[in-house]
Amino acid sequence: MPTTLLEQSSLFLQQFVNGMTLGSIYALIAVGYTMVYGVIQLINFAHGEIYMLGAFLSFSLVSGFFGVGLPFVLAVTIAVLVCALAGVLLDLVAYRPLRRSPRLAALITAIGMSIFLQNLALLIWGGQIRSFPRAVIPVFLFAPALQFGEVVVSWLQVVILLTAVILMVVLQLIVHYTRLGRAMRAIAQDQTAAALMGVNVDRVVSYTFALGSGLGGVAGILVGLYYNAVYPTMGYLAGIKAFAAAVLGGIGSIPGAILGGGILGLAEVFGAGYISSSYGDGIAYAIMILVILVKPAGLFGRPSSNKLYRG
Amino acid sequence: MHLDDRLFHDKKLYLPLLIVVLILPWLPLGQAGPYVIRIATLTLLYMVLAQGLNVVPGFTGLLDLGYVGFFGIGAYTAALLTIHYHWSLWLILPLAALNGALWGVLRGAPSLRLTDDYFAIVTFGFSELIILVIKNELWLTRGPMGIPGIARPELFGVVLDQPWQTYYLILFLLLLVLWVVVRIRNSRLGRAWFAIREDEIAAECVGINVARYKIIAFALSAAIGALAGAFYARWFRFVHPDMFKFWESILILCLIVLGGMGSISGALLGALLLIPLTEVLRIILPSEFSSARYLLFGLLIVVMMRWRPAGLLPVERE
Amino acid sequence: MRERKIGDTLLKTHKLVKRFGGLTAVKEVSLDVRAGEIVALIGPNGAGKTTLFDCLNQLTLPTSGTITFAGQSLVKVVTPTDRQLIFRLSLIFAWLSLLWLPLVLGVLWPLTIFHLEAVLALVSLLLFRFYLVRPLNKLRPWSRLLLTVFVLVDAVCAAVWFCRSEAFAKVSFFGLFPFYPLLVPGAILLFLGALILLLMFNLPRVKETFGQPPHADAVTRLGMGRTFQNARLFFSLSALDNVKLGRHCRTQANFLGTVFGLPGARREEQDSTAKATECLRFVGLGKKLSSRAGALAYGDQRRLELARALATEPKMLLLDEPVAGMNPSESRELIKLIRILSQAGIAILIIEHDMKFIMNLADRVFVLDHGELIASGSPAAIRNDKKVIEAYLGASDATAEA
Amino acid sequence: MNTGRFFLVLAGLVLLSLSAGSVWAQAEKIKIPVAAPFTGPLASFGEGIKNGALLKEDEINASGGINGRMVEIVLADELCDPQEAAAVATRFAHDPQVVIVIGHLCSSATLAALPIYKEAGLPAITPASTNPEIGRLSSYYFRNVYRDDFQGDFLAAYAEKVKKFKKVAIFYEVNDYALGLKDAFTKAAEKLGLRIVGAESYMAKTADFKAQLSKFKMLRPDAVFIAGYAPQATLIISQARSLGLKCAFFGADGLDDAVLLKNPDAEGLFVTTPFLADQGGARVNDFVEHYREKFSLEPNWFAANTYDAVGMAAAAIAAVGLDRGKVRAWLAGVSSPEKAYQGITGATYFDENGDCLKAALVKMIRDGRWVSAGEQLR
Repeated sequence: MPTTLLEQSSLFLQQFVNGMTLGSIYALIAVGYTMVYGVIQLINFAHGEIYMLGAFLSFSLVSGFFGVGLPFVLAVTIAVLVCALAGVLLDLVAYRPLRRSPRLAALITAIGMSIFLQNLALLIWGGQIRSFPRAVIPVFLFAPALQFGEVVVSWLQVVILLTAVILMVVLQLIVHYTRLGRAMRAIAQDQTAAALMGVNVDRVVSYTFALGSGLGGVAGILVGLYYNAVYPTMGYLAGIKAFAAAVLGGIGSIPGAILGGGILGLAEVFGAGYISSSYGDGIAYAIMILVILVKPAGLFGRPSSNKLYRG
Repeated sequence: MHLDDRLFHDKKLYLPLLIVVLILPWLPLGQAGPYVIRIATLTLLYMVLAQGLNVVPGFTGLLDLGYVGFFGIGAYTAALLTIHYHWSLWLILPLAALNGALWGVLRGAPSLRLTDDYFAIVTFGFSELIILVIKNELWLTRGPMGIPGIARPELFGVVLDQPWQTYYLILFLLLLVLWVVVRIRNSRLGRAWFAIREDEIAAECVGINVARYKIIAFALSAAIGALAGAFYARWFRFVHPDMFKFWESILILCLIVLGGMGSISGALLGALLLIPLTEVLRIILPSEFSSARYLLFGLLIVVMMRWRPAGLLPVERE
Repeated sequence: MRERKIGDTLLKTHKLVKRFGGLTAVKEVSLDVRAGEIVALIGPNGAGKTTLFDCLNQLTLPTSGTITFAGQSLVKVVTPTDRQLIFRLSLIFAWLSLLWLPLVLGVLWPLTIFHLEAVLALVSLLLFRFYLVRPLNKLRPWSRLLLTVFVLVDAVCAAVWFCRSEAFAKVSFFGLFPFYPLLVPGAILLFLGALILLLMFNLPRVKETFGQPPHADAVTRLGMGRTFQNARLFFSLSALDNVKLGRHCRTQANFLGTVFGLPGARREEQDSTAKATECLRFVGLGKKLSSRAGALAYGDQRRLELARALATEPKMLLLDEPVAGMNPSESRELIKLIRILSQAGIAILIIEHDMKFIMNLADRVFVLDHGELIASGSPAAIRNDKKVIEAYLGASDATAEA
Repeated sequence: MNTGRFFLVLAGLVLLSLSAGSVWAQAEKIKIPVAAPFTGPLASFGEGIKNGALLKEDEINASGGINGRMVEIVLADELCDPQEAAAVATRFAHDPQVVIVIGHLCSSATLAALPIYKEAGLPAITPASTNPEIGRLSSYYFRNVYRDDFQGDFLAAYAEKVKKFKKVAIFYEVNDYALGLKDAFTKAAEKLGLRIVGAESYMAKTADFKAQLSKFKMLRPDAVFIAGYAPQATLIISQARSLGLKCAFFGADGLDDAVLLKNPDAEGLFVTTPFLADQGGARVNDFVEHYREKFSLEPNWFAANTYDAVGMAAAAIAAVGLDRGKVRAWLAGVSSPEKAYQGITGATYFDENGDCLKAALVKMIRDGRWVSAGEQLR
């Protein structure tokens, strides 16, 4: 172990930076879970796969996997848009027909879609880890942005943090100050009542999926760049952890997802750094289970509705 | 009476099936014989697992995404007891089942109050933690080195080393499990489970101790999973954490979704269709596609939920 | 007027309060129902009638107040002092499980592979116990039995390893423990603590403190049946199965009995089928034994629910708007049934809006408004009560404004 | 619906499809199955195995086959998964035309398939599984690759004696291969006086190594030993560089893969390998040339070892015919340097456990290409 105080503290700082980066990525994914859950009370298990899709699409477009290599910015834009579309399609094909079915059916469908998409990616891109070709990525991303002592913060980390913060602020603005946001909140309160008030529920749900999946896609691209690794099973673990973050923050709450993501990212990095690196994933699971058992409403969630019927 | 139960009470239905299953190892299958028997053994094993899983989501209506954890616990219990103490399979089977039941109760007791999705997530997390422990605690489980060289099953001192012998062994276990599950389903206990699945509050109001019956369901389900695991370890003669991936839980779930949740014969049918199918697909699909053949399973789940949520052999009361 | 024998007080509440967050749904309601009596509970919408029912059969926990049913106290409000006591007991109890540690490890030490499993098992044991002990006031009979067993085993454990203290020596963890000399006296204290705890569980005072479990199923077993405003049936089960489920709390067959088809379990099953059929005949569903509950007409569903409640052999029935959605002839039938039941000595507490229905049927009426009991007495007296008229008119004014 | 008939028909269909699928078409050719992960994360290793086998197949058939009969390589993909491996193994074990299997890359897959081969009396050669247990458990399993413990020892010695490292950190994946390596390396390092300043682990399916690498950075090791596989190793190295960790990296044969060549950060990485393409006689040059020609790829050691394993299998069949017992006996008879099989990876002969004794070689990345390290340790 590092011995001097300076080393200890710079290690701590470095881990903190790593944790915040990871956390902001989790937050971006978690928002997708939380928005969908808030609106239609469904854990969209396939959300992790959308994130994976974002990474793969941007990789493919940039590296010319589909025949043409596009400029970075264009490729990323297209990837995010396709992800948003994929989210909408997912809802349209898999979940919408089950709106009136028991929740269990929708949940199982979500798992089925997750398996399907993961294997589809395996079929298209193969199981290997893919890396973005260095040549097409803006070079500055890999340069250190800040360096004090041993602690290095790369531009990529800065970009990830900034992107996450900006997107979250925009999202909050959308949810609180637009017609769409108002409709979303109305549906979250009471779907039937919202429909009676003239809210087009299906369309709002589609927009919700589009927004959530778009953010998931952004997270996928950022992760693909950050670790320089894109592979079909990446969505599974990240998805679960992001879900844990959403639960921790209180599912259904967007600020909760942000906070949960941050906490989870830090917990994971510090857990791996200070406790045991092989139980890094376990920490996420353990937090998730504990939160569900002890405080299912999470940090910011509404208290879970009374289990009793209303008579 | 359940439509489902006709399979178990109507001689005309079950006798031919039983005969086919019983004489299967002696059918003239030529050189493919041992291979077919192995696949049949695997199918029967998954039938046992499907029956076990069915108890929780099928009977009590709680989605269990971590069933493979109990399968793993059973397999590792059997593997460790065999490697270190060389105990007989017949001693190990009940011990493994007990150990499984213990962990089933430990997992279930705190999550009694949870509803659908949160329960599913907790079960998932729990089994992932179990597998993580198995992977990392080298001194106990040898972690990713696996435990090779486990002794074969034996009966009265006779080592069962022929494929047909293990086939009959798992067949025996399956019949045992079926016997228990069918009996319980049609009893006061099974009725209580169905009541809980339908309406927990109404169940409580007619005097059913919901917590207790849920716990019994968890214990029974986990015990069956662990029983299958114990057999699996002795049959495979090697256990490794990679054998108990999350995917296995989904596969078992797939079996009961296909057959119909809560339907005992449905779970059998699901395994009968899907387990050989995975083998057939492996053979007929080219290599690049065969690794992605689980795509079909995902699709299957989605399609079933969309068009036949009650499964191929739905549970219906006549 | 009627030839019914009104018996002793069966149900009595005293200053029952239920709050949901800031909203007080039930405000200090005190009422009583006697055996064989038909009592109606009326009040405008949202007056808290159904919530009161939920409190009575313990679907929700009242915030304060007491309920006595059939001589048993259902709710015992836990005071801060009680809570402290419970907390301390829980701590002692959880600590007791540590007694197992040296023994288990001492026995298993040579077989080193079981270290983690033993430790994990113990940790889980501890957690599990904490989970069990935390709501000591909500103990059910069977979990109390379990606790007794635990305490006994702890005591035995302690006794065993006093006799062979070399168990200590084998556990390196205890070697590191600086208070080694204190362990044995400590263990003796724990042992005594265990005994005291054991005694306390069986002391009447403690029994009262940790009273009867506030759970609907236990209350049902005590003899309080209930129906719901919108029939809550097991819709995919047959009518007969629904009613047999009502028999559930009067049967005992356990896991082994059913699996092995022991004669006792079989007889019980036949018996419960017979009784269930009888109940169904009584409410007039004798011909629809095997139809799916979900496929029955609404009126039939309501009657099925009544049959299910009857199958639990209740001393008292809580009926929540039993005639809502029934046509006049059906409701006349129901009135007849209710009369027969009350003649058999079953107390009936009934929520109803239909004043005519109440006037014909009820012996006494309680009126609830905004959670408060505003009037009680004979139907005739209630009809002319100023407060009641005000409440109804005022309530309708209020709804018109809203 | 008549459920019974439905079930019967169904069972019949399943049986039919099974037997149809599993009965091999009768062929004149001698079948040599090769099982490895050809898809999935380790596909690039499997690729080497496949290509090596196919190259040897071509070569044997071009020279008239084995005693006049052509050879056919049957590829079986097992994804490095124990269950898949067992299923594949069962198919081979019960196919009377198969007298020897080449295969299984991952040790977990090999260990799962091992009891099945053993019961069927089917000999097998693994070109890549280095787990020490394999030889002990079955007398039907042979390998023409060294064991983990040997490799670990060797690496420690090389790091200490040739590279003169003083402080080394170990970064290992939680799998059988890496754990074996790590243990052997640690033990040998202790003996040699090489300081292990830290050991961290990572799980197979992760791509985030920053937490552990940050820790390494503060430990200031001379080098980091990556015990694991190439796909992760390339990520580890990139992430380490982006964190400003400037020390050297080295690894074992699991890192010997072309994927690292694409990574400019991996310059200077050195690994052990059983095979060097640029050092060896005319046969090796021939092999490399043919390989490049056929697959337009650089051969890795998996290809070379598989090439030799298939060669040994062919030699055994040529000598004793299509008989599992005799083939096993022939292989077991290759037990001393004099009787050794001379292949492109040097002389291969087995000890009583079926393990082989082979030299380990070192190669490194220079200017984006694999080259032999200037100094070898013999």
